[in-house]
Amino acid sequence: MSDRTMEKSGRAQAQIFRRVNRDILATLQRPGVGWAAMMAVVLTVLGIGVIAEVYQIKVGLGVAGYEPPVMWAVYITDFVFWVGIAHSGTLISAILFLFRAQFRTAVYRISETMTVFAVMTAGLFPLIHLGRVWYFYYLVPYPNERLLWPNFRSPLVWDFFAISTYFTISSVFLYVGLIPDIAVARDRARTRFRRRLYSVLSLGWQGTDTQWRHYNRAYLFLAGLATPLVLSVHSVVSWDFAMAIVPGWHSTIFAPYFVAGAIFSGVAMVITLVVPLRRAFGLQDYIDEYHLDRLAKLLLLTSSIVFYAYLVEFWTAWYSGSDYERAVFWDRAFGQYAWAAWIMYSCNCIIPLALWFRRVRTSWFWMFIISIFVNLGMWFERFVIIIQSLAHEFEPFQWDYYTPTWVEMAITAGSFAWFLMWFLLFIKFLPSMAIAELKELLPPKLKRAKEEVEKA
Amino acid sequence: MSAELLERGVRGAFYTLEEAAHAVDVLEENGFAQSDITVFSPIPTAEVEEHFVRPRSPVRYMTLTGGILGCITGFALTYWTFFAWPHHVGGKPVSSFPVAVVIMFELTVLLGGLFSLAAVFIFSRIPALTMKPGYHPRFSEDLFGVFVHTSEEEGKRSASRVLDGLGALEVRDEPA
Amino acid sequence: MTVAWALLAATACEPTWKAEIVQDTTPVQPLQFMHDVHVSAESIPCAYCHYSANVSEEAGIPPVGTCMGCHRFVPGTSDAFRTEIQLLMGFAADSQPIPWNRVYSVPAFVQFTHKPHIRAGVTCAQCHGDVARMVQVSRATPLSMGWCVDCHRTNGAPDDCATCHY
Amino acid sequence: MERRDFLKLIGITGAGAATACDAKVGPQSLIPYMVPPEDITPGIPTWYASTCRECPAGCGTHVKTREGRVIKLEGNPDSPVNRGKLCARGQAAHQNLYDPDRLKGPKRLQDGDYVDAPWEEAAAAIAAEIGRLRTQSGGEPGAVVLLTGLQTGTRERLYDEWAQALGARRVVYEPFAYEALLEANRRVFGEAALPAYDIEGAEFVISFGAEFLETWISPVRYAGQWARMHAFRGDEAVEKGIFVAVEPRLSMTASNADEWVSVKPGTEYLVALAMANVLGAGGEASEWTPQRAGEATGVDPATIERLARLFADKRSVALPGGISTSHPKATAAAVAVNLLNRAGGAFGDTVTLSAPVTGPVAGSYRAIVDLVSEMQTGTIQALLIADANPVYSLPPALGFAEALRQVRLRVSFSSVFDETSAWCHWLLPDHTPLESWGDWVPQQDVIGIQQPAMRPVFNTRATPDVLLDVWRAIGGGEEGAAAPEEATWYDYLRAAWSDRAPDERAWAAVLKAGGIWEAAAVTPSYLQPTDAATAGRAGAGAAATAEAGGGEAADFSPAEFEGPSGEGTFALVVYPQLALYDGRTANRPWLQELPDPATTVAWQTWVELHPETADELGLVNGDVVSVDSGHGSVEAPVIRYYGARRDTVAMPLGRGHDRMGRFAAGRGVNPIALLPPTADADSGGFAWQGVRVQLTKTGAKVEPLTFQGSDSDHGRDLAEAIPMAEALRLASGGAEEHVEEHVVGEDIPLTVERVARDSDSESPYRWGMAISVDACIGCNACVAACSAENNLPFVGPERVARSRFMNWIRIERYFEEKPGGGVETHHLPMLCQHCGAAPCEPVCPVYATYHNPDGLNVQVYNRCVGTRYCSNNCPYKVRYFNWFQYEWPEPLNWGLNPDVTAREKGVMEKCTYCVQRINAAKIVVKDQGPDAVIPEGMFQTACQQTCPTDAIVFGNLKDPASRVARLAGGPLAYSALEHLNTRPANFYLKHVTDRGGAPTAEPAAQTTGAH
Repeated sequence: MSDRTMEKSGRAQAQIFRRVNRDILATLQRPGVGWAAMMAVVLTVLGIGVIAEVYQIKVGLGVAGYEPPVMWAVYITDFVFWVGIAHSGTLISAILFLFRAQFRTAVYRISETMTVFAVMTAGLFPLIHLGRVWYFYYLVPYPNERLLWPNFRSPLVWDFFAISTYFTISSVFLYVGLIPDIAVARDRARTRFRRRLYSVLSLGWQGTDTQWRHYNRAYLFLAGLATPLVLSVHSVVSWDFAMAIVPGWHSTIFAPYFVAGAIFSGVAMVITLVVPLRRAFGLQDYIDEYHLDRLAKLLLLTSSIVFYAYLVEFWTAWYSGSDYERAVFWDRAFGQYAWAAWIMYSCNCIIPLALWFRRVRTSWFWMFIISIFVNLGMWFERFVIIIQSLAHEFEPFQWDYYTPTWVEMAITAGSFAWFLMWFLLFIKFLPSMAIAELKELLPPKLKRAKEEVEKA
Repeated sequence: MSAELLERGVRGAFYTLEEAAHAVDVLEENGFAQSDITVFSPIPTAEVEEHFVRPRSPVRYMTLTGGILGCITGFALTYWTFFAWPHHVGGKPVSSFPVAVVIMFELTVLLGGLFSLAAVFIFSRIPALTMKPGYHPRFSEDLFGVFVHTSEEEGKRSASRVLDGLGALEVRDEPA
Repeated sequence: MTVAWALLAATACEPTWKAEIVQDTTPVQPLQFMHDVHVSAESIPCAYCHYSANVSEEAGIPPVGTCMGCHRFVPGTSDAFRTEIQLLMGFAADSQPIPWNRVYSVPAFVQFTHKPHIRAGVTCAQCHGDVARMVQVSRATPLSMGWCVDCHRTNGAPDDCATCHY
Repeated sequence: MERRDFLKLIGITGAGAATACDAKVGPQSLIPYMVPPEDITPGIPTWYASTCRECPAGCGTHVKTREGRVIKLEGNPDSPVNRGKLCARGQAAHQNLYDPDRLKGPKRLQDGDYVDAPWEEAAAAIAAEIGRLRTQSGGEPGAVVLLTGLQTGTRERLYDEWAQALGARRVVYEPFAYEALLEANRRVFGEAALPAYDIEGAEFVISFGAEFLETWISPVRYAGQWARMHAFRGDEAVEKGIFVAVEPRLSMTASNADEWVSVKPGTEYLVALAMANVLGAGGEASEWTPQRAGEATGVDPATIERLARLFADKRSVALPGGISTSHPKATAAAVAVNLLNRAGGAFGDTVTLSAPVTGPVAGSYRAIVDLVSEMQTGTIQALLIADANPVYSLPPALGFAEALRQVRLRVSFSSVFDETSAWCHWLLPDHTPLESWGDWVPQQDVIGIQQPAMRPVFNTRATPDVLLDVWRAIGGGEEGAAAPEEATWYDYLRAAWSDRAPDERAWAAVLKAGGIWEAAAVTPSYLQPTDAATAGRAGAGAAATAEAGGGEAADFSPAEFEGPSGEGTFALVVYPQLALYDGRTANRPWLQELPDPATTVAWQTWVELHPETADELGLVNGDVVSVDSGHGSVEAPVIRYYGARRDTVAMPLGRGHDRMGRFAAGRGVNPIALLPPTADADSGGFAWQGVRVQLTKTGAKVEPLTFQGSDSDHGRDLAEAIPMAEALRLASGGAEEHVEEHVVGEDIPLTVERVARDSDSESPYRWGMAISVDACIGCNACVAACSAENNLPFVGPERVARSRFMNWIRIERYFEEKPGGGVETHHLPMLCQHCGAAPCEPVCPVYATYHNPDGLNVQVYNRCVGTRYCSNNCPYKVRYFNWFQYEWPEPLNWGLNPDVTAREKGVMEKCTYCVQRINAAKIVVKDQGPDAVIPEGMFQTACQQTCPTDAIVFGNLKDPASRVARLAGGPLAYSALEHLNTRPANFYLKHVTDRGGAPTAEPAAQTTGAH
C-alpha cells in the first residue's frame, strides 16, 4: 500500500470515527418534547405503582389477589420475568464477547443497561411480595442480637445471593464498558454540568496504552466471570421452583429451561427496545438488518429450546406415572388456566416459527411485533408455571382459581415504568452504544461508507 | 502545542493505530525507552500491545485472589451458620455441602468481579484527578496519539524528527 | 434501592409490638415505693408480695391489702416516707388499686413464664437486678433475645424456639 | 389483645371483689387486685362447671377463665349428656358473651328512639303497666303473656309461678319442638315424651330424617353413641354396627351412613311403614307393601325388604325426626317409625322411656298460632318475650309481627337487638348464659347447673331478677300469690335446690361437678319388653298396630307438597344448619364462618341443587336464583351438591337476619319466608317441609363461598377406605395382602416406629395423632374448638371468597363413587401433619419454621417475614397466611387466649398441636423432677378434647403403650400422601365401608343422588 493510499485510508477512518462520535453523542442532546412526554407518562404510572405498594404495606398483602393455595402470584411472575429480561444483556455482552460474535457490538450496551435496570426492577419484587417487608433484613446474614442466621438451605437465600451478585457484577460490567465512552462524552461535552458529570464518571480515562491493557484484561475476566454467573442466576431462580415439591415445579429440566427462556425473553426485549431507539435517534447505520437477523436467529434458537422444554415437560409428566404431575399438566393444557397456557404456547412456540423466513427476520416491523408477542408469552409462561401449578396441587380440597387485583396490576405496570424511567434517563445521559468498540469493529454500513470515502 | 506541554515531551498524532504502533517501533529504534512512550487511542489497543514488551497485566492475579477469597468466605459463612444454632429442617442433616456450593459459587463470582474492578482502578491509575500530559480530546475521537516523555532538548528534537518523518499530524482542534 | 425500600416500609409499618414494650427503663411510679427499704432493711422476701411467681407465669403484683397488712401499723419514720404512706392510705381508703407502671415487659410474642425459672433456681436478681439497692426500680437487664438465649445455653435450658415463641 | 391487657382489667373483672377502675389504662400499666379473689391467680386459668345453653340439649361444660374472663369452653367429662364433648356451637358460646352488638343496657322506646332507662325504672314501669292492665281486664287471665323459649328446671318454675301469680299466661315457643314426635309417642306410649334411643347399644340404626349427628335433640350425645356403635378403629376385632339414613337430602348425618336411601321428601315414613309391613306389623301397615311404598317413595322395593330383614336380624333402632317429621303428615310419620320399632322389637330394648329427654313442650307452634290470633283480636295487652325470636323464626305469612303491633306493652328480654326486639317498647337485656345462674334438665335424671363464669360484660340483668322485681312491685294482688321471699334470682335458685343441696358444702359440690346425675330407672310398665319383642324381633302381630296407634288411626298417605308444579319446580326442603341451628347463633362470627359440613359453604344461604338438575337449568355455583313458593320468594345462589335429589331443592335455616348485629344482619336469606303457616294437623307442629318452589335464574352471580376445591380426592391417598370384612380380618391378625406400592426409599410404607424417631433422640416425646376417618362425622366441632383455643381470627365473607379462611384444622369432604353406584362420603380432618421430613421447613429463608426436639413442626410468628414459600411447599396445604391485620371488635378480643400470640399481618400460621398446652404440661410435670415425662392423658389438644366421636387421638408416639401409638401401629393406619415420604406424625385410620347388608351393586333407581 502506498503512503498515499494509506493516508487516504487513514483520513477516511478518521472521518468515520468522527462521524461515530457525532452520531452517538447526538443521542445525548437536550431531550425533546417526545422524551419529556414519555417521561411524564412513565412517572405517572410509576407513581400509581408506588401508591399501590404503600397501600399494600399499610393494609396488608391481602389487597393483592392471592387465593390460597396460590401463595405466589403476579409478583413472583414479574420477578422471574424481569430476571429473565436481565439475562440476554449479559449473554450478549459477555458470552458473545468471549465467542467474538461481531454483531454484539452495536447492541450490547443497550442490552447491558437493560440487564442492570431489569435486575433493579426484579429485585423489587421479592420485597413487594413479602408479608412483612419491614423485616426483610432477616434474610441478610449479619451478626445480630437474636443470634440467628438465615437458612442457607432455602432457595430464597440462594436467590438473595444470586440476584445481588448478579446486580453487582452486571453493574460493574456495564460501568467498566462505559468508562472510555464517558471519556468521549466528557471531551465533547458542551455544558458545564455535563462536563462535570462526565469528568467524574469517566474517572480520568485517557485511553493510554497502559489503561487499555489492564482494561482489556479486566473486561475479559469480567466477561469470564459473568458467563457462568448468567447461567447460574437463572438456574438459581428456577430452583426456587424446582427445589419445591409442587407438581409442575419439581423438575430437573427447570434450570436449562429457565436459562433458555430467559435468553429468549431478553433477546425479545432487546429487539423491543432497539427498534424504536434506532428510529428515534437515526442510528440506522449502526444497527441494521444484519444485526436484526442475528438477533432473530438467537430468538429462533431459544424459542426452539423453550418449545422443546414445553414438550418434554408433558412427556415427563406422562412418563413419570405420577398422578399429580399428570393432573397438573392435563390441567395446564385443558383446565381452568388453559387460556393462559395457550397464550404462552402460541406466543413462545407458534409465532416465532415465522422467524424461519428471512424476510421476517430482516423486517423491522415484524420483528418488533414478534418481540412484543414473545415478551407477552414469556410473562405468561411464568404466570402459568407459578399460578397454574400452585392452583392444582396435591390437595384437591384446596384447588382454587386466582385472579389478580388492581393493586397487583398497578404494581406490575409500575415496574415497567420504573424500568423505562431508568432506561429513558440512561439514553439521554450516557452513550447507549459502545463508541470505542464501534470504531474498532465498524458495523457493515459504516465499513461501506468508509470504503466510499477512500474511493473518493 | 502549549509551552507547558512542550516542557514535558513531544506529541504526535496519527490517523491509524498501525501508524501509531509503527511510530512506537521507530522511536524505540531511536533509543527512546518504552516506558517513556505513551500511546493514546480512541479504540481498544489489542494490536498496540504487541509492540510493547511489558509485563503481563497483573489483573489476573487480583481476579484469582478475589475468587478464592469469595469461595472460602462462602464456605465459612454457610458452615459457621449451620453450627452456630443448629435447627433441624425437613429431616435433613444440619450441615449440607451442596447448599454451601451455591453460596460459594456466588461469592466467588462476586468477589472475583469486585477484585477485577479494583484491579482496573489500581493498575490503570483511575480514578485520576489529573490528566496525563500529552492528551488531547481528539484522542478520544478520531486520532491516535504518541507522546514521548522527555525533558531534554535533544530528546525533544529527536522525537520530533522521528514523528515528523512518520507523517505525524499537528494536532488541531478540529470541529467534530 | 433497598435502603429506600426499608425507609418506606419502616415509616409505613412500625411493628405494633414495639409500641407495647416499655421503653422507659426507670418509669416514675404513682407512689414512691422503696424496694431498698422493704427488701434490705426489712428483709421481706420477694415472694411475700409477688405471690404467684413460683406457681404461675405472672409474678403477681400485691394488692393494696398486702401493703396495708403492715402499714396499718407502720406510719413511716421520716416525713418523706410518711407522705408516700399517706398516698397508700388514700388508695386503700378509696378502694382503688395502685396504677403501677411496668418496668419489665416482653413483646406479646414471647411467652415468658416465671415458674420454671424459679424452680430452676434462677434468683430474682439475675433478671431484675439488685432490687434491694434500688430506690426506684429500674430495668437492669436488656431483655433482648440474645440475652435470654445466652443464659439458657449457659444453664442447659432449652434453646428451642418453641420454648418461648408460639 | 395482649396478655398485659388482661392484667389491666384484673381489677374490673375479679369476681366481684375488685372495684372498678379506669378501663383506659394503657398496656404499660400494672393494675393489681384490690383484694385478690381466692380462686384466681394471675396467669393460672380458673375453671367453672356450667351448662351449655346454645341449644336445648343441655351439655355440661367446663368454662375456662383467665384473670376473670371466659376464654374457652370445654365439655364436662362427668356429664352423661355429652361426656366431655361439645359441638361447634358450644365451642363458640363465648362469642355470644362477647358479642360486640349485644345490648349494653336497658332501653325503652321513646319517640321512635331507644333511650337508656335504668333497671329500677324499667321494672317499676312494667309493673305499673301490668298492674293497670290487670285492673282493666278485671283480672281476666291471659291479657298478659310471657312468651319464652323452651325452659326447664328452676327457671321454668319461676316463669310459671310468676305467670300464675300475676294472672298472666305463659306461652312456650321453641322453633324445633318435636311436637309430632311427642304426639306420636303420646298415641303409642300414652305419654308425650321423647324416649331415649339407645344408639350405642344397637347394631343397626336406621334414621328417617333424624339429623342426630347435627341438630336433632342432643347431637353431641348421639354422635358419641353413634361412634361407639359404628366406628371401627382396628384396635379390636369386633364388628361394628350399620347405619342407614333414609332422607331426601344427603345431610351430614346421612353422609356418615353406610347407605343413604334417597327418598322423595314427605314419603320417608312410607319406607318405615313398608319395612314394618315386611316384618309383619299388619294393620295399617299391611297396605304398604314394599312395591307400593317403592312407587310412592322412589325407593327400590328390594332395598326396603333388605333393610327390613337387617332390622329384624340385628339389635336395631329406628329414629324418627328431623325433616321427615316436620311436614303436614309429621305425626303419621312418627307413628310409622314407632310401628317399625315396635314390629322390629326395639321397644323396651333400644327405645325406652327410662330417661326421657327434656321437658315436654307439646303444641308450641299451635300455641303461637293461637297467640297470634289473640293478638290480632286485641285480647293480649302485654307481651313479654324471653329467649325467643318469633318474628324471625315464624313464617311471615302467619303475621306475628303485624299482630305484635296490636299489643299495648311489648317487652323483650333478648340480650341482642333481634327482629323481635325491634318491635318492643322495652329492651331489658338478659345476661348471656355464661353470666347467669340457672339450671337445666336435659333429661329426667340429669340436672345441669349453670353458674356465672365472669361478671356481666355489659349492664345486663337476669330476666328472672327483673320478673321478680316486677312481681314484688305489683304484689300478690287479689288472687295472685305474693312474691317469693327470696330477694334475687340466685336466692330463688338456691332455695329451689335446698332439697338436693341442703348445705353450702353440698351446694359447692354441685357447682364443682356441674350438676347432679342420677341413674334413675323410671321405666314405665307398658314399655317393658313385650312378648312379641322377646319372642322374635319380627314377630309383632296385627293387633300391635292398633295398640301402637293408640286407637287413633293415623292417615298414612304421602305428605302433599303444595305450591307450583310442573317444569322447573321442586319440593323444598329446609333444615336447621349445624352451625346456626334456628338462627339464634347467627351473630357469632366463628359460626358464620364455619363451613357447612355438606356443602362447605359459609356466610351464605344457598340453594342446593343436584348437579344434573343444575345443568338442565344452566346453573353453575354462584348463579343467583329466585326461589318462589307462592307464599314468598327469596334469592340465593345455587350450590351444586351431589347429595341433593333431582326433584328437590334444599335450603339451610339460620341466616337472613335483618337485625341481631354486624355478623348476622343482611347475611344470606331466610327461607322461612317461603313457608306457609301450615301445621301438622295431628300434633299442631309447624310443617317446615310441605311446599314446592319455582326456581328462576335471575342472571345475577355471586361468589360461592365454598371451602372445598374439588369434590373428589381423585384417588390420591388422602381419604382411604377398607371394606369391613377386610378390616376385621386385619384387626384379628390377618396378614396384609401384598399391594404394589410406589416404593420410595426404605421408609414406605411408614411405620409408627419410623415416625417416632423423628424427634431428638434425647427427647422422650414425639407428638402425633391417630385420626379415624371412620369416626369423623364432619361436624366441625374441632374447627370451632381450635379457633377458640388458638385465637383464630374470622376473616369474613369477602376473604372466604378468596379462600383465605384461617381454620388450622378443616374437614375435607370427599365424595367417592361406589363401585355399584352411589357415593361414599369421606370426612377427612386435615391439619398440620408435623412431618418428620417437612417440605415446608427447608425452604424458609429465616428458619421461621423448623423441626423442634419434640418432633413438632414449629412456626415462629415473630421470625416469619412472609415469603409464603412454606405454604407452596406444603403438600397438605395446612398453612394459613395473615393477609390482613385481623380485627377483634371489642369485646370479642376479651376471649383471646393469653397463652397464644395473636398473629400480626404478614405472617404464616398453622396448627401447633396446641404447643401452649404441651409447654404448660411440661412446666407442671417437672415439679416431679427434671426428668419427669408428661403421662398419657395429662392434657389434650383442643380438637381432640371436643371431638364428639373421639375421631382424634393425640399423644406421644414414642410411648409404645400410648393409645395413639397403638392405633397408629394398627392395621388401619395410613399416612396421607404417604409416598411423598414426608413422614407425617398424623396417622389416619381408614374409613371402614361395605358393612354387612348393603349389596355391592345397587340398582340405579335409588341412586339418584349418586354421581
